[in-house]
Amino acid sequence: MRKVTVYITLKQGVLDPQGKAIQTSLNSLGYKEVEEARVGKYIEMQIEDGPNLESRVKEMCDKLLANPVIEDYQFEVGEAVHA
Amino acid sequence: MRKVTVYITLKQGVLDPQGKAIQTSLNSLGYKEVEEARVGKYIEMQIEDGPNLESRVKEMCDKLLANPVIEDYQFEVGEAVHA
Amino acid sequence: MKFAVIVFPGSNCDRDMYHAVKGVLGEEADLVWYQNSNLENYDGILLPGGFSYGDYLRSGAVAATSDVMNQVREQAAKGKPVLGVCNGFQILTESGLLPGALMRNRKLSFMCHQEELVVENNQTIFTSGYAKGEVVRYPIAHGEGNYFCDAETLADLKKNNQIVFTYKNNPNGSTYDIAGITNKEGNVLGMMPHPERAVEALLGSYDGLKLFQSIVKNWRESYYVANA
Amino acid sequence: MLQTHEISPEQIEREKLYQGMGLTDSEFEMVKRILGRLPNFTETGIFSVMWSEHCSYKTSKPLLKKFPTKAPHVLQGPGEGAGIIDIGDNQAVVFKIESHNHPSAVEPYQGAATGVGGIIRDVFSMGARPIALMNSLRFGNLTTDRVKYLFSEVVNGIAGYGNCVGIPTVGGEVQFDDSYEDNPLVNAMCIGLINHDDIQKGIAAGIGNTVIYAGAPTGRDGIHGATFASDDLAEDAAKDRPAVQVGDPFMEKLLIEACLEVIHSDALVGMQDMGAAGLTSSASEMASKAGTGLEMNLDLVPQREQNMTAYELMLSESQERMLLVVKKGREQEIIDVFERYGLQAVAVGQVIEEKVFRIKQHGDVQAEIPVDALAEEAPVYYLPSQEATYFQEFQKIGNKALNVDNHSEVLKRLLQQPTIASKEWVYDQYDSMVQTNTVMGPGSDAAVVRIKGTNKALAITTDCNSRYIYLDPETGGKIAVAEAARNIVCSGARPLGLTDGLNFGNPTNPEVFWQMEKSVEGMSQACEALATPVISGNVSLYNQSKGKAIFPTPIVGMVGLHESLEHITPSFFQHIGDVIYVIGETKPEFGGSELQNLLEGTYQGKAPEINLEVEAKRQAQLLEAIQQGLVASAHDLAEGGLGVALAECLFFDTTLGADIQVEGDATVALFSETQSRFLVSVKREHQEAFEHLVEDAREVGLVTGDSQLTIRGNQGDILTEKVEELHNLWKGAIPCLLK
Ligand SMILES: Nc1ncnc2c1ncn2[C@@H]1O[C@H](COP(=O)(O)OP(=O)(O)O)[C@@H](O)[C@H]1O
Ligand SMILES: [Mg+2]
Repeated sequence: MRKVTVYITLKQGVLDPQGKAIQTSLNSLGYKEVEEARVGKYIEMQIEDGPNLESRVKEMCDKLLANPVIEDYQFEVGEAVHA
Repeated sequence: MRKVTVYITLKQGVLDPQGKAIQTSLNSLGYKEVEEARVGKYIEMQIEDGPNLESRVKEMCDKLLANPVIEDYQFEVGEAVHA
Repeated sequence: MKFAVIVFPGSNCDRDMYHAVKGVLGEEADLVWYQNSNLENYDGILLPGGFSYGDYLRSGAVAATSDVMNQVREQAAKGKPVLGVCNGFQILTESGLLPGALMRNRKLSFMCHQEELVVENNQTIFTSGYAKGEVVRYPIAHGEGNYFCDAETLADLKKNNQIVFTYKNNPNGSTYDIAGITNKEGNVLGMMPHPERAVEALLGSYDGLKLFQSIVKNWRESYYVANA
Repeated sequence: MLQTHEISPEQIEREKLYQGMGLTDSEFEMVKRILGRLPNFTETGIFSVMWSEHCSYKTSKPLLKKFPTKAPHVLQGPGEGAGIIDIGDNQAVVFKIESHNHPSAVEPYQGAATGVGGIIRDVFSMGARPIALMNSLRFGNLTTDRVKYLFSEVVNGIAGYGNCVGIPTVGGEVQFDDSYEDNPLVNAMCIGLINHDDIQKGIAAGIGNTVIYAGAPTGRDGIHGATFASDDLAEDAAKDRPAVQVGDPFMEKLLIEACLEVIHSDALVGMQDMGAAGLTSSASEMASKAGTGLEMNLDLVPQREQNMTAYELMLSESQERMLLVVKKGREQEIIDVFERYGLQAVAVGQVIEEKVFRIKQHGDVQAEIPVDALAEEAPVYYLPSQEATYFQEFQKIGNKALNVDNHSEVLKRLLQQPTIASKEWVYDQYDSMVQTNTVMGPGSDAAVVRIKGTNKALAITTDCNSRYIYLDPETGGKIAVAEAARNIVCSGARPLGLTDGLNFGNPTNPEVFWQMEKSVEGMSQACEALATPVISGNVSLYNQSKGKAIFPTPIVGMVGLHESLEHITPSFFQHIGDVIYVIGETKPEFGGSELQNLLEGTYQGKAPEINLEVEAKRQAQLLEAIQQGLVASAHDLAEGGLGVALAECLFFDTTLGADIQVEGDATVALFSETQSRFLVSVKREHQEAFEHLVEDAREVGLVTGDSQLTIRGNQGDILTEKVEELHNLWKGAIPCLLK
């Protein structure tokens, strides 16, 4: 079993109203030092080990997890763990 | 300026219907090896460097970014970068 | 009785709440913008539904950090009735005035229709006009109404009779079918269904009218007692 | 990003770069003539968006002229952000429909969401408070993953935006056909309410007055969206991806409140939203309408990204932005209002006497164009039109009879056709009740929204059966308007007027242009006959891919008025013992019908006929009967004919049933789609008065309490079915297809 973490972020230039709202609200709570915030998704999966794990995860991202029109993604495959 | 990344995940024991839906869709797309998926948030911030950066980020998480009833968080403070 | 309807940026049931208490019930009410407000002179506080701050990050999270919520906390501590509906309920849990959290609906999508609720506790200032166990119809309209709390909190809620409304057919996955709860003291009620949308027969249900009437009646009675 | 500075005017001409931006050779010549010189890169971009079909209506203008647009109660016809109709008591209703088809094909959630955002701005920029949303959607059949994805994400996007801004989505329609597979249609309609004194026009008047930019900062999103919407959807739509705009409904909600507050200030001179072609079109149109010029300094425009060029700033379609003209010296009052809502508002320019549109950035003039050249003098094309070859073939096929053995079975299958099946899966995701005015929400023929403080209500519907229009555009066009009016009348309201969303394929194909021409003719005739002027609309062309056009789809969004809340009439049967009537005779008409599609998998032959005089008479008589309180429920007969309509009338309260007797051929009686028919229930005590009033009403049966639909024919019983079972099939069909 492996732990795979996928990070999905909005592409450069794509408006992130949520990030903007978080920044504004942190600023008004007194954290004026926050100059930008952008929000993405963080997906943790437990995947049965097997051949082509990396390329299969890449496929999952392309097909389902990320929306290629507006999002970029990265992922990390963790060490094998025994369940 | 520093890049700070915050990872927010649902606590153990809190149901994650979104993660469940992702797992089900991946399975039905043929990725039967996915045994669990959990969805969290990934927040990237650009923060003006200053004293107590770490503890201030921790405060931001406690006060706003994460809800302790249902969420855990972790964060990383990146190297100083010059704008 | 004089109500404050708190308006946050992104509140969108504020006028509906105002219409319910002022237009239909005939009580006094003001729409109170969240900034520079003073809640001292109000007898009851209403936190309306909507998408305060766009529901960004978590619904209710940003509004919960606003200064006006400190004032709401103060007024609540004096025993004044505070009602949070939908986004108002989310703000109350986020600000810690009520326990638990509201998460995304089990089916992940927003849902809007009439639901049947069971009045579990009619010994509150909000529900004294209903019979215990009475089934009422209120509209729901939410994407994040799935009430969550841990086992210990749930046990407390039950023990203190804080569960006021449950769903007959749980639409969103809420723990213990919870639709609305009060604080321990019983003067702060948070609920996902919309009583303010159920005050005119023309719109399909007037089951919510009794809730507002209960608040007013209980306030009048305690007012006369206090001034007797 | 584009290195615009390095591209010289000469290079644009020599390498015909203007073509890539959407201008033809002859249009480029026109530009040169107007300017008396070669345009630079920014100017070429400005001309190309302003002269795109989306902004200039260059190929549809000659057709739109045919629509009747005037009536004493029309306060504002086509030409402004939205049209306005007087409803008495110093109040008026404002509405318009708009398409967001191409963006939704590329990014369905954001495409649909920003479509909703855009149409809302059109309405509140007139000074009206938006009180309701509708949408009209078309997708391919729900058989592929891509179509299912488009369908669910479009619905999600509409919900995400509309719910957040707090405007109820009270109804709409969804239909499915293969012709929309790669070209989904997403048309959104917004309805607003206004006091006469608040009517606000998009005018940049008063030399020296200040131009204020309010709302979201400008980013590089949606550059060339207007031209994108005016072109075929290329197979590699991916290359247009940077054009995707992201909406921020929270910002929109704040803008609504701030703008509706500033309209009460006499410091405000004019206001317009930045829609397609952004800053370019809003600024130049405001100036053109006022007969003035306008100068703008782009350095002052709030920007979300760095190093934006003049070209990018002028063409960006970032959402949630408004342009205001404010009396000189009174800017701060207006800016303060926006700031209270946490919104940015900045002075970016002024109204000038010279009738030019002048754009400065970094101290240089980046563009200088005569104002009228952009808005008024856009080219107009009279495209060739040619009767579609299929039309004569279909006429020859005529009205082919269809035959069915098992009517129960067919009724059940029809109820599960996605176009007929319950749309609850869709509308449950919309907040249809916020603002607490929704008397009848999604699920009835027309939505009904009461007007607080009065005894009146508005009825709203969107309709378009594109199969009939495909078979016979002129007849189909008439039917689209008539059906919308039928829905309004069934609810008990008098139709006031309509907005149209014309969705077609590539107009340079003469057969497509013929479809446009004929359907507009048909619609216009029906508008005349039913006294429903067109007060606003939208055109979306080039809805085709791989050389195949969508079914011609001119959507009708109609609004009607209930003079009294007492007139509001449900579309479902109400009480046991009520008498059921069908108004209008039934002929064997299956061309374009759901039964034809079910049995033959295609649409062919003749569209059902329609006689507009008969239609108008029946609508008037039914409305009169409703207003006299004689009608318990009224429903129009549409897709699937009487069989489907009967079932639908029982789905609200499934404890009721109906016992019906039909004449003649059972298949015709149950499933023909003959027009101008209604299914009405009437209390016994009103029978006589009703029959006296409504000439073509024929009694067909009774509402019963046995939870069954029973239909008998001359030769014995045709079917008996449990209502509950029919209801489950109808209700479960779409969720089942999406699994
Ligand atoms: N896209 C949509 N959005 C909201 N409501 C919808 C939508 N599609 C259909 N509905 C609702 O579902 C009901 C049935 O739709 P439809 O079958 O198109 O009705 P009709 O045949 O009367 O035109 C209507 O009340 C309509 O308002
Ligand atoms: Mg209809």
